[in-house]
Amino acid sequence: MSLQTDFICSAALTIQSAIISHKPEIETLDQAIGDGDHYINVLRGAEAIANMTDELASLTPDEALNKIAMKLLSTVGGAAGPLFASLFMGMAKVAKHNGANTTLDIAAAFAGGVQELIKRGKGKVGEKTMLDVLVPVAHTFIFSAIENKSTTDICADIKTAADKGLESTRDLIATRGRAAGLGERSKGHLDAGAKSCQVMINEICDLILKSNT
Amino acid sequence: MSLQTDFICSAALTIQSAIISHKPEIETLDQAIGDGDHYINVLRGAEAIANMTDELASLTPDEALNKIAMKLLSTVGGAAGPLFASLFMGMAKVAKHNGANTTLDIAAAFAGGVQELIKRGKGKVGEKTMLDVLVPVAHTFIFSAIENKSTTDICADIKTAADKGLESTRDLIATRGRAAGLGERSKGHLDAGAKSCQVMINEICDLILKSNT
Amino acid sequence: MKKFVNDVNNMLTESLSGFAKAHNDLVSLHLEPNYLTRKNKAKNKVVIVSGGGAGHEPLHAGFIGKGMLDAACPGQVFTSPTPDQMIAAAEAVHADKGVLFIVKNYAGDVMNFEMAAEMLPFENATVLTSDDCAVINSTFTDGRRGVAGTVIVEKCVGSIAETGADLQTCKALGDKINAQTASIGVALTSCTVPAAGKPTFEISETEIEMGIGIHGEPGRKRETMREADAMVNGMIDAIIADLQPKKDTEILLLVNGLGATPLMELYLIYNTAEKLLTEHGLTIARSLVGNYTTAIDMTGASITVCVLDDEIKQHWDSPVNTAGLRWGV
Amino acid sequence: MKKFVNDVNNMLTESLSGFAKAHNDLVSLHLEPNYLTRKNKAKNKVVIVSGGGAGHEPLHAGFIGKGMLDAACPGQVFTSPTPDQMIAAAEAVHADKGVLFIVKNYAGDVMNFEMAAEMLPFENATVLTSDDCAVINSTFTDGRRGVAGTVIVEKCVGSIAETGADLQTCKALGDKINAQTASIGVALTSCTVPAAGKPTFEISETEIEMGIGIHGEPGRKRETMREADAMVNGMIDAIIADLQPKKDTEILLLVNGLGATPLMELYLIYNTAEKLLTEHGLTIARSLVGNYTTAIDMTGASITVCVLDDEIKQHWDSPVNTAGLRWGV
Ligand SMILES: Nc1ncnc2c1ncn2[C@@H]1O[C@H](COP(=O)(O)OP(=O)(O)O)[C@@H](O)[C@H]1O
Ligand SMILES: Nc1ncnc2c1ncn2[C@@H]1O[C@H](COP(=O)(O)OP(=O)(O)O)[C@@H](O)[C@H]1O
Ligand SMILES: [Mg+2]
Ligand SMILES: [Mg+2]
Ligand SMILES: [Mg+2]
Ligand SMILES: [Mg+2]
Repeated sequence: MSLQTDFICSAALTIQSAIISHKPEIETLDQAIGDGDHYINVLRGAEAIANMTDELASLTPDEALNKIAMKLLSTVGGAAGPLFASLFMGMAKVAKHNGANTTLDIAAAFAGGVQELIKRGKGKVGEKTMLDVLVPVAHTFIFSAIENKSTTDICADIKTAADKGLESTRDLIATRGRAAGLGERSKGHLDAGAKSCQVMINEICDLILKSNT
Repeated sequence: MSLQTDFICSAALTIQSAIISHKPEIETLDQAIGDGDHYINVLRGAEAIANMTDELASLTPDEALNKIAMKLLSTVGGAAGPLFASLFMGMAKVAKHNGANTTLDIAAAFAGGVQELIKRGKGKVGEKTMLDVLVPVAHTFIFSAIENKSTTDICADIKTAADKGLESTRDLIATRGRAAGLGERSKGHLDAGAKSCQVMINEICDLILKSNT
Repeated sequence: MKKFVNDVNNMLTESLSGFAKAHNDLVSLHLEPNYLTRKNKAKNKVVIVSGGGAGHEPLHAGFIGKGMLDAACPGQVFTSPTPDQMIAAAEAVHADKGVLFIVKNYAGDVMNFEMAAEMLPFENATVLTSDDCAVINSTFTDGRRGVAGTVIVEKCVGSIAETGADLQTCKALGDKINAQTASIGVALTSCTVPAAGKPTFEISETEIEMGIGIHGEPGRKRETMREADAMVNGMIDAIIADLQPKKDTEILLLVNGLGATPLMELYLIYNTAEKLLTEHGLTIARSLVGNYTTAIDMTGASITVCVLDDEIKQHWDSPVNTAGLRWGV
Repeated sequence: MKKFVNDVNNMLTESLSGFAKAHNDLVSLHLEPNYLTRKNKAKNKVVIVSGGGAGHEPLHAGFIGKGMLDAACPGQVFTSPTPDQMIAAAEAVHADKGVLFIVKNYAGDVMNFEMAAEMLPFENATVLTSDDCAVINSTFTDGRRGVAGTVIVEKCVGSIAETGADLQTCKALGDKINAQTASIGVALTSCTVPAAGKPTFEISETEIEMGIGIHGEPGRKRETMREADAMVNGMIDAIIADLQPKKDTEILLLVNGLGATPLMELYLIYNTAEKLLTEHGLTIARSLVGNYTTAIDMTGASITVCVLDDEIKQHWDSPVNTAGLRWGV
């Protein structure tokens, strides 16, 4: 695997439509234990990126990731905005430094992104946030890459990690983000941010698998 | 028939419970083409009078009617307040002048009350107000009294007049009171004030009939 | 009905008591009969006394204070107050130059104030407000309803009274403003009179009541719910048709919430109303947006346009210090 | 959902435009990035910049003006604004003495303002408001939410900034007020985020949400609907338990409507709250009743108590001239 800007552009378009088709779940989750805007926040970001693919096309992958970060920062707002922006900033930083020419490069970039997101949000796994999906996915990605698994297997591993991570948020008590105010009452619902991450990660994996065949 | 203060007091109590038992109709009518407070306005007045029967007991009938008028004026409010107060003021005035010792005296007093009410409200029959009940009742009362009918017949005539008057408001277009703003749309509903008058008149007739037997 | 209420019968008194306590620098409350007066009794001026059913807050008690009302008489919810209240209030504030009553044109209010006026031992006059142009063809003998334009009348008449103007001058300004003011309201939901405990009217998700009265009286027409611009457009058309203002006229534009409409939406309405009125060649020289004449908990809004002249502008701009309107002090 | 709206996507911009037009004597609007500034740029003072998701009007744009905010950054409905807005706003109003951000404590707001602060080329500091005591045992790392107490912080910090106080002095006053302020809200109905088009939560006719957040975040407990006094009693108890004020302390009592609650009911709540707090030996020295920090169209109210001292009283009383709060000018 290597990361090309045109893949980033196709991913942007795919993600936009994937978010739209998961509107009911994402929206309902943030209504249940948040404030109901997560879907529209993520969609606003996804649309903005999908609309800038022309601009992105001529950039290097790390430049594109950085541009995406800045766009997300100024369009998404809420908690999701700075977090996703940090994710892309971190990815851009590592990609610029290491390149993005191997699977491991890409995995490292993703891990760097998650690192940056954690720094911004001061969170950790187990707090019922998107980190419950992102952190296991980052680990899985790195390990699978190190083990030199096939793209198909890596994608399968990642999807499983994302699904499990998402499901793990159900019984957690939120201690970070808006749902933290709820205490015990946050139990029994999936986290909206974890859900949107799982949706996006799934889409990207499917896109990789498709372009791989 | 002659009018005694103790009859006024019993009538006050009867009216109070009659109004309460007709709550749904009266309230719904003022909600449909008014502002929904006619029931509670009339009830407030009826309660106030029912609560002052001790005070009234020692007064002459015209004094009692006057006292009732003043009480209604300061407790009912809305359109109904000054109108009902005027009705009792007018009755008191005529009763004081003529006495209230014959059926004709009482009918004249009632007519005088209606007269005073009309002066205050500047209304007339056919405008979809309580006058559509009060005016025909006043006429019927006077004529039946002149014809020297039996109390039973007079009461029957009055009740018929009240019922017909009430029913006549259904197809009228309101041109007076709050419903006037509605124009054509006021058609098809009975007038709330006409309804409360019909209820009270009916009750008083029944009370007369009962005390007559 | 979900409301902050203990006993429906005490709701008005409890609310008035809270109002008087929260604004004890501005008003004093008298109970039985119920009326509120300005904290510092005015001297040697026409006193302005208003009143009407409760449920329209901040109207009228919220407008007691320097530059506006001397006293207000709150009736029960949506029910005119009674003459004893008006007489007691007028007696409490009378300052040797007579009493001007400001009365919204409803049969109940008119008759109760009329009886008070007849019994009052002071010189007095009445301004009847009737700015609601919802009913198009007003051949009806009771005339138009007084709605949010009343606030403009109370503000300006209150101002001119502070200058020492006599009773007829105060009344003349009030009558003039009323004559050149038009309002129309629209309801998206019904209000609920607490004592009734259920909504005054049924209205579906896809309907609106155009020309609603501030007591939930049905309006001009039941229409289909549509986007804000279309609703505002219809309202502005009704106002223009009624006022027929000349081009380049200066106006005051008041967008009034009926109780449960968020400010965000009122400003959106203002945005459209401003645009449409400007297109009609009018100049919006003054504006007011907020909940000033409400219908308890109704979702809806009204638009009021008052044609200005120098006199009205002067009295609109003058200092006012009340719970509901405050500037220049 | 019945709202005055054309296209949900343009709702915010249309509303902001209306606000800016209606208050063009007080504010200027900049779009893309969205921010509003005080009409007359301040000179040589710490500038106070706030912001947050829309839907809480008049917070924050309604508090721009002399004696309060220099700029406000509105986000989308219930969504924190973005750093580019904050930076542009700060740059537009900066007056040589640094920028103080006033930020309600929500992860999104905190992070966005944090990133703006990091990128801003001026000296700056932040006051985080966290007055919501609804969550009893706050071991949660994100801390308490900022709600209506923010208005008191903005008023007083805005006042001290006008005196020429330096950045740390302004921040210190803000932090102090926040530390001695507690709020709690209750919802009778849900709010509806326009973009979502349906209520955020289901709640029956017989339930209330005690400790509701101003974004409709579920609160402390779903309770049974009961009379106003019982609800207010629970709220006052929570506030007292949190603040543990000494006897004879002077306090400011703010009864805040969440959007769709009639003033009549807010004053009824005030009446009870005042009584209970007085029974706790406290003196209500200042008060405010109205819609100041709303949750779109929610029926509900919050109670805020701020423990006063001479410094806070002085800055609360000082002149303020904004769309939402105005006195002494
Ligand atoms: N500190 C944090 N670290 C990681 N994720 C967080 C943090 N705070 C919030 N989140 C995530 O953000 C999501 C909410 O995003 P969104 O609804 O867009 O913002 P807001 O909570 O401001 O409305 C949550 O579901 C959670 O996954
Ligand atoms: N001018 C009038 N003359 C006679 N009856 C009237 C007049 N105006 C109103 N009414 C009567 O009063 C009734 C309404 O009373 P009520 O609801 O108590 O007062 P309001 O209309 O002020 O709410 C109407 O149904 C009508 O019968
Ligand atoms: Mg959210
Ligand atoms: Mg009525
Ligand atoms: Mg009425
Ligand atoms: Mg949000």
